[in-house]
Amino acid sequence: MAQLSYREAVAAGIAQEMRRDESVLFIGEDIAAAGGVFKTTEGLLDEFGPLRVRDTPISEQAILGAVAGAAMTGLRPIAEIMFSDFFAVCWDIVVNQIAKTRFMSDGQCSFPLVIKSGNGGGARFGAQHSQSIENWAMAVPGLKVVAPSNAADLKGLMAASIRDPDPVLFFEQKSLYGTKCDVPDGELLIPLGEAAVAREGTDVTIVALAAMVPRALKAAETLQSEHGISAEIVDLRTLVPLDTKTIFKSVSKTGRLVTVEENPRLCGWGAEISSLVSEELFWDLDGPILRVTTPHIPLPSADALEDAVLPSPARIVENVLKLAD
Amino acid sequence: MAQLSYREAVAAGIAQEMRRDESVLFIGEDIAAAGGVFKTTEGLLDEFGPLRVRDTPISEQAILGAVAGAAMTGLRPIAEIMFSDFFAVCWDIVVNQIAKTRFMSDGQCSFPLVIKSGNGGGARFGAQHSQSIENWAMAVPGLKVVAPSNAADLKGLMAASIRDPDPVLFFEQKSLYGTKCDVPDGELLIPLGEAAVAREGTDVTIVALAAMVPRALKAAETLQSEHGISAEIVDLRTLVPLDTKTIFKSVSKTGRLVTVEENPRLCGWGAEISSLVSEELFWDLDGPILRVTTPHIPLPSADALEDAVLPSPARIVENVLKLAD
Amino acid sequence: MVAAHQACAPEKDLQCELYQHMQACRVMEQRAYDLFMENLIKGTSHLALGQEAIAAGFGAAMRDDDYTFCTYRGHNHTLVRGVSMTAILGELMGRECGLLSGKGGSMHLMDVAKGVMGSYAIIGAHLPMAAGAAWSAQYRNSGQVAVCFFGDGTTNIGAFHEALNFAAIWDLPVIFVCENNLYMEYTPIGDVTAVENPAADRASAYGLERVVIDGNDADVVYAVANKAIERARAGEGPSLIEAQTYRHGGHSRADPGKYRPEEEVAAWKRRDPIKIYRARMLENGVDESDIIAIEEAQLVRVDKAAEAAKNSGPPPLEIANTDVWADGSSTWRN
Amino acid sequence: MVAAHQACAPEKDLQCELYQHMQACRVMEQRAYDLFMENLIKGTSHLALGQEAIAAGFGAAMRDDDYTFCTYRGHNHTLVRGVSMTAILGELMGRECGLLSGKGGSMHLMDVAKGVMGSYAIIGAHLPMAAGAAWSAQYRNSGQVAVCFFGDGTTNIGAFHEALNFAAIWDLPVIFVCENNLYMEYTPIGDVTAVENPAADRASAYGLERVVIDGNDADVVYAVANKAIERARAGEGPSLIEAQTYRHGGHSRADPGKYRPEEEVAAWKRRDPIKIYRARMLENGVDESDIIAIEEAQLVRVDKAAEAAKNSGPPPLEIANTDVWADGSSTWRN
Ligand SMILES: Cc1ncc(C[n+]2csc(CCOP(=O)(O)OP(=O)(O)O)c2C)c(N)n1
Ligand SMILES: Cc1ncc(C[n+]2csc(CCOP(=O)(O)OP(=O)(O)O)c2C)c(N)n1
Ligand SMILES: [Mg+2]
Ligand SMILES: [Mg+2]
Repeated sequence: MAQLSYREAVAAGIAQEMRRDESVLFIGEDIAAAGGVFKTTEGLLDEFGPLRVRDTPISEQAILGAVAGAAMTGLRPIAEIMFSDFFAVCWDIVVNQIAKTRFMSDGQCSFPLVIKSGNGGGARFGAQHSQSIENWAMAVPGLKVVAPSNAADLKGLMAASIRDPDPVLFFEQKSLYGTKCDVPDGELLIPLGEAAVAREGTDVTIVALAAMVPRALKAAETLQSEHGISAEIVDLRTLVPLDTKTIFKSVSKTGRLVTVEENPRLCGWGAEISSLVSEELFWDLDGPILRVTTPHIPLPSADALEDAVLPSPARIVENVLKLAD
Repeated sequence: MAQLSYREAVAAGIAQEMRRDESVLFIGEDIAAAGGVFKTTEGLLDEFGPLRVRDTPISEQAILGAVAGAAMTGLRPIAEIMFSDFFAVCWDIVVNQIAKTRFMSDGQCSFPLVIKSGNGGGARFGAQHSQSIENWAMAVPGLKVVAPSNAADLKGLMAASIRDPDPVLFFEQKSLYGTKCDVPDGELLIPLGEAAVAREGTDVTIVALAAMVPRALKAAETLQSEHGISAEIVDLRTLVPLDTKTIFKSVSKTGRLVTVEENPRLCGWGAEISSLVSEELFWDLDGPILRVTTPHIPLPSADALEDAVLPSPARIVENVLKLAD
Repeated sequence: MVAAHQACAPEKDLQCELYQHMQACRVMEQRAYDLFMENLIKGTSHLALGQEAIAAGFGAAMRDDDYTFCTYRGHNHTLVRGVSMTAILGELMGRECGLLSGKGGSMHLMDVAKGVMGSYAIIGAHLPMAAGAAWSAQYRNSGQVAVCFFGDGTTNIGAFHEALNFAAIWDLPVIFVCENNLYMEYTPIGDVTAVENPAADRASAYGLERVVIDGNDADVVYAVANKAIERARAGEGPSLIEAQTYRHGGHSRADPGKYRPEEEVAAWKRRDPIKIYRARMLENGVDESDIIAIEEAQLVRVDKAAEAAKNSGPPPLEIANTDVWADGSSTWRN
Repeated sequence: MVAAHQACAPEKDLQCELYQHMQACRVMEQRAYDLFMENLIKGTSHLALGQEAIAAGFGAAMRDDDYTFCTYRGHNHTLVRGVSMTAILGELMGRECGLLSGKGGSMHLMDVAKGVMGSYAIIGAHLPMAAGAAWSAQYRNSGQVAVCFFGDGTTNIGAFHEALNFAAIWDLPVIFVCENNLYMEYTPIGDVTAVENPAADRASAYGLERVVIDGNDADVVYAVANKAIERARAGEGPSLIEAQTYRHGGHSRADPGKYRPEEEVAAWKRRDPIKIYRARMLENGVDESDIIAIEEAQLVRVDKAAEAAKNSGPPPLEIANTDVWADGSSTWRN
């Protein structure tokens, strides 16, 4: 078992699948010769050559149209949208074409493709390069949505996403690129739709995703050591398919739920989970469901300001304590 | 007091504001000479002339960029995006530019503009011309979101949106264009951020929007006459700002909440309201919060299929009855 | 502009094929019009009456395994690839026998088995998708080409620009066919376009040759289609073809087309591609009885198709919740 | 290509103005580079070292009430409009004295009072916005023009196409300035573009004149800027100008720029716009002491600005929650 960074796990997951399947191609801006602006794709051009790993112009609609057309005709392409904020310039291809065409065609074709993207804040990049938009993706029928919290999950979920017969929006949380963990050697596949219990606990369930998982884990330590509260942390890993079983099992046990989202407040995925639980598990709840989110604002650039608005371990602790009152 | 159709109220609201303010301009595809593809803008070109009411090419990014640039420099422009599904081709201008720039600039400029659009299903137009996307808009910090359920509200809210100093996404629900109601003569203004209690009741609160309001009202009649259940209907009218006071007041009274959305299930605005209520009004609830939505699918085209998936009065009744068990 | 009717007449078989395609399109869309009027087709529908020569010319020139990408105005481009007329009319009517069981509708015809990779109703989106299918063909070395049809109004949207540049730099085997019918929905294309020929005057921006053709002359379309397809198959990259034509009716069901000068409509009706081609066949010595046989056969065909579609019931309601995902379901949770 | 340095030298005052602009930009961005290295600037920053002649030439040609729209690589275009250097460096450092109190950052400089209508970091988006400001000026009959700067890579995105056509059909007073520095981020523009001159070879697609200029010659830029601005003010519509230039450093903070051939970098450094202009001023008989005075003044200015920015504290945390709405709040509910 080797230590890999979250950054390195990206190329590792892609390479694993490109080795076994010639129909896997990869395109995007500066992903080939330069190895990606986040250095996540280094080595792929050398190993797989310029026909399979290819730089594109700044034409996000063309990039996604290309992978859509290729997926419909027998390939399994991967595209990079450099920063997830840029999904807005090609959103039509994602939501109206890729997500709807299989349904409209009554199942005549599929879109086995992956669109990977750097998501979220913490790098002081300002409002147009920092947003977490996994909730946008979750809102679109026809998309699968993946957002790993560590390098091992990233590699295994990337591979599974590439093999998946449906279109997957794969969010790499930028603030995690530097983090490392043990990643099993050899072929790794983690099925979509399975959440992980990142920490067991009995008093409260905290549901988190991607960069919010380590923050929730930190909060759980403080809750345990300073307040004697045992928090269970559920790392969703994929938003669609959603592992309601794992969420419900945990909430049934603890009776209390707090969700922690990096996306801004309104219509975030936490709201969806809150509504599911209050619809189907209402009688198991011992108190209100609380949501910790970035406020409903664009992200400011200055380090002090950005740190103040992203959900912090302290803010998670505060909210859990409200429930304990 | 004259009867106006929802369709006619669009031009009435715009004309009211164009008469009093020369800085109000209106652009879009086929909105001038042809009077709009939904015939909502007839007469405006004749009254206000080709400098103020102007046809554009099929260039949604240019249209929205144009109103953004004009709004920053002293005008109060209105743009039409013909079908709300087409927001996907110009989403960047909406969410990354118009919605964020005031914040990024530390308040140096505002975007007093309105983007109006035909929203929703029921016309057998198929998956790319039928989606309800008001939840997409609600998810974006910096946008105000309006979706009237009748002609009088439409006129008054359109006028208020044009006067509002912030960018407003104004959703005209296509399936309502043919509906009529009394509309007060003379200047009409309905403030953004005020929900209306469309029907008073005591047993359950049904929160609805746009085309779902008449359906909820129909359901309420059945509930009353066939089941002796008194439903209160809250017509949200605007999603942002959100009138939580009116919602909370009603739910405090009834103890039960059902939301009715036309948008697909995941991350819909109903989830946001559900999560707000279960966070802040938990102890007032007498049972689960239920959401009625279009299933999480693209819309099918055939009339039989479309009717089967849009939320119907019968489906609303069914859900309320579940609560009453 | 490539001159009208070339000197040498094509083979008789080919002439009959082109004429049959055009007739089939014409009677099918006329029937669709009648079905609207009877309220048997709901929603909307966009007819290409008058534009049949373009679909016919390309249909005849394409190989069976080539790809078609078209728009909401795509009934004809779909039909000429050999798709069932019953299934097309059934889809327009939202019936169980519909090509997509009623899930797509008039704007979204698609038949993957026939290479019809879909009809798209958001302006511009299918141009990069067609480039993508061509990229796939190129990578797989399959010799397939993709043909992508769209209107004059589509040349002003961003996706057009991105797709053309993308296809050009990768030498993709894709042919972009702009059917310039002079109008977007109701707005004359000249009012909103900075150049006279909305497609052709942009070709040089992508290093492509300027091609404007008479889109009402099936022989011209066929010849130009063949040339572009050959080029693409030979690895010489994409083409952009502007075919000038006219729709006889309004933009869609709801539109009587009153914004168009009467003389303009009349002049183009005189240049009806079917009338032109019929006269030419006679001139070329084709027996009128052969022509009439084609016409009658297509009438019989459309009668049967319409009858079959009418006799088909509404689709089973369950299918509204199928095929969101490749496993056939619409389930987003466990 | 408009020939390098025109025959007649501009007035001495103007020469000094252009030189001063370039010097100011140069020392400010060099200081910004140093501040990164000290980790006093976080996040990212995109310098335009080597591209100063373009900002300077336009800055000198614009009227005070004209509009500038620029990109993340927009420090210089902002500075030459008279924006405070302290406020710019303060913003890069995320300090309270920052132009946007730290809410915008390096990529989003904006000073509405000075006509700097913002720096935009999503490729292409600000082109239609600049067209919109020009439309507003046209409607208000204000005589203002909008100048919109962007890079070569931006010519391949859809918004470029839509904005150019839109501006052309409405004769909007907007000048689109493509700073062709030969690279997107790390990819040579020639690898991904179907034409040689990414902007100029597209001009005819919008009925515009083909203009390629030496963007490292401030006099050329100034002359061409003046001509385009005059045209625009006279109601004669938009221009598209491709100014050839080169960035001396990498794309952004993180990039050492190693993908560029050493000789290419060296050749362009020999064509440093400031070096060129300094030599020309001497040739034109400007006293070297006057030149040195400009240089020294700008050094003093940047020292002061950097010092003031360093002495400014972090912005008050409350402002993270202000000015989402025009009422100053971020409240979305009652
Ligand atoms: C992005 C987008 N904008 C607007 C529309 C509405 N619309 C449908 S067809 C059409 C006109 C298209 O004109 P053209 O490309 O010339 O094709 P034609 O209909 O003439 O075949 C418009 C504006 C759309 N479907 N998609
Ligand atoms: C829509 C979009 N795609 C990609 C990016 C990432 N990106 C930022 S700068 C850049 C290169 C831009 O190149 P060019 O237009 O030549 O400008 P330059 O940086 O050379 O000044 C890219 C790809 C972006 N900001 N927006
Ligand atoms: Mg047309
Ligand atoms: Mg560049």
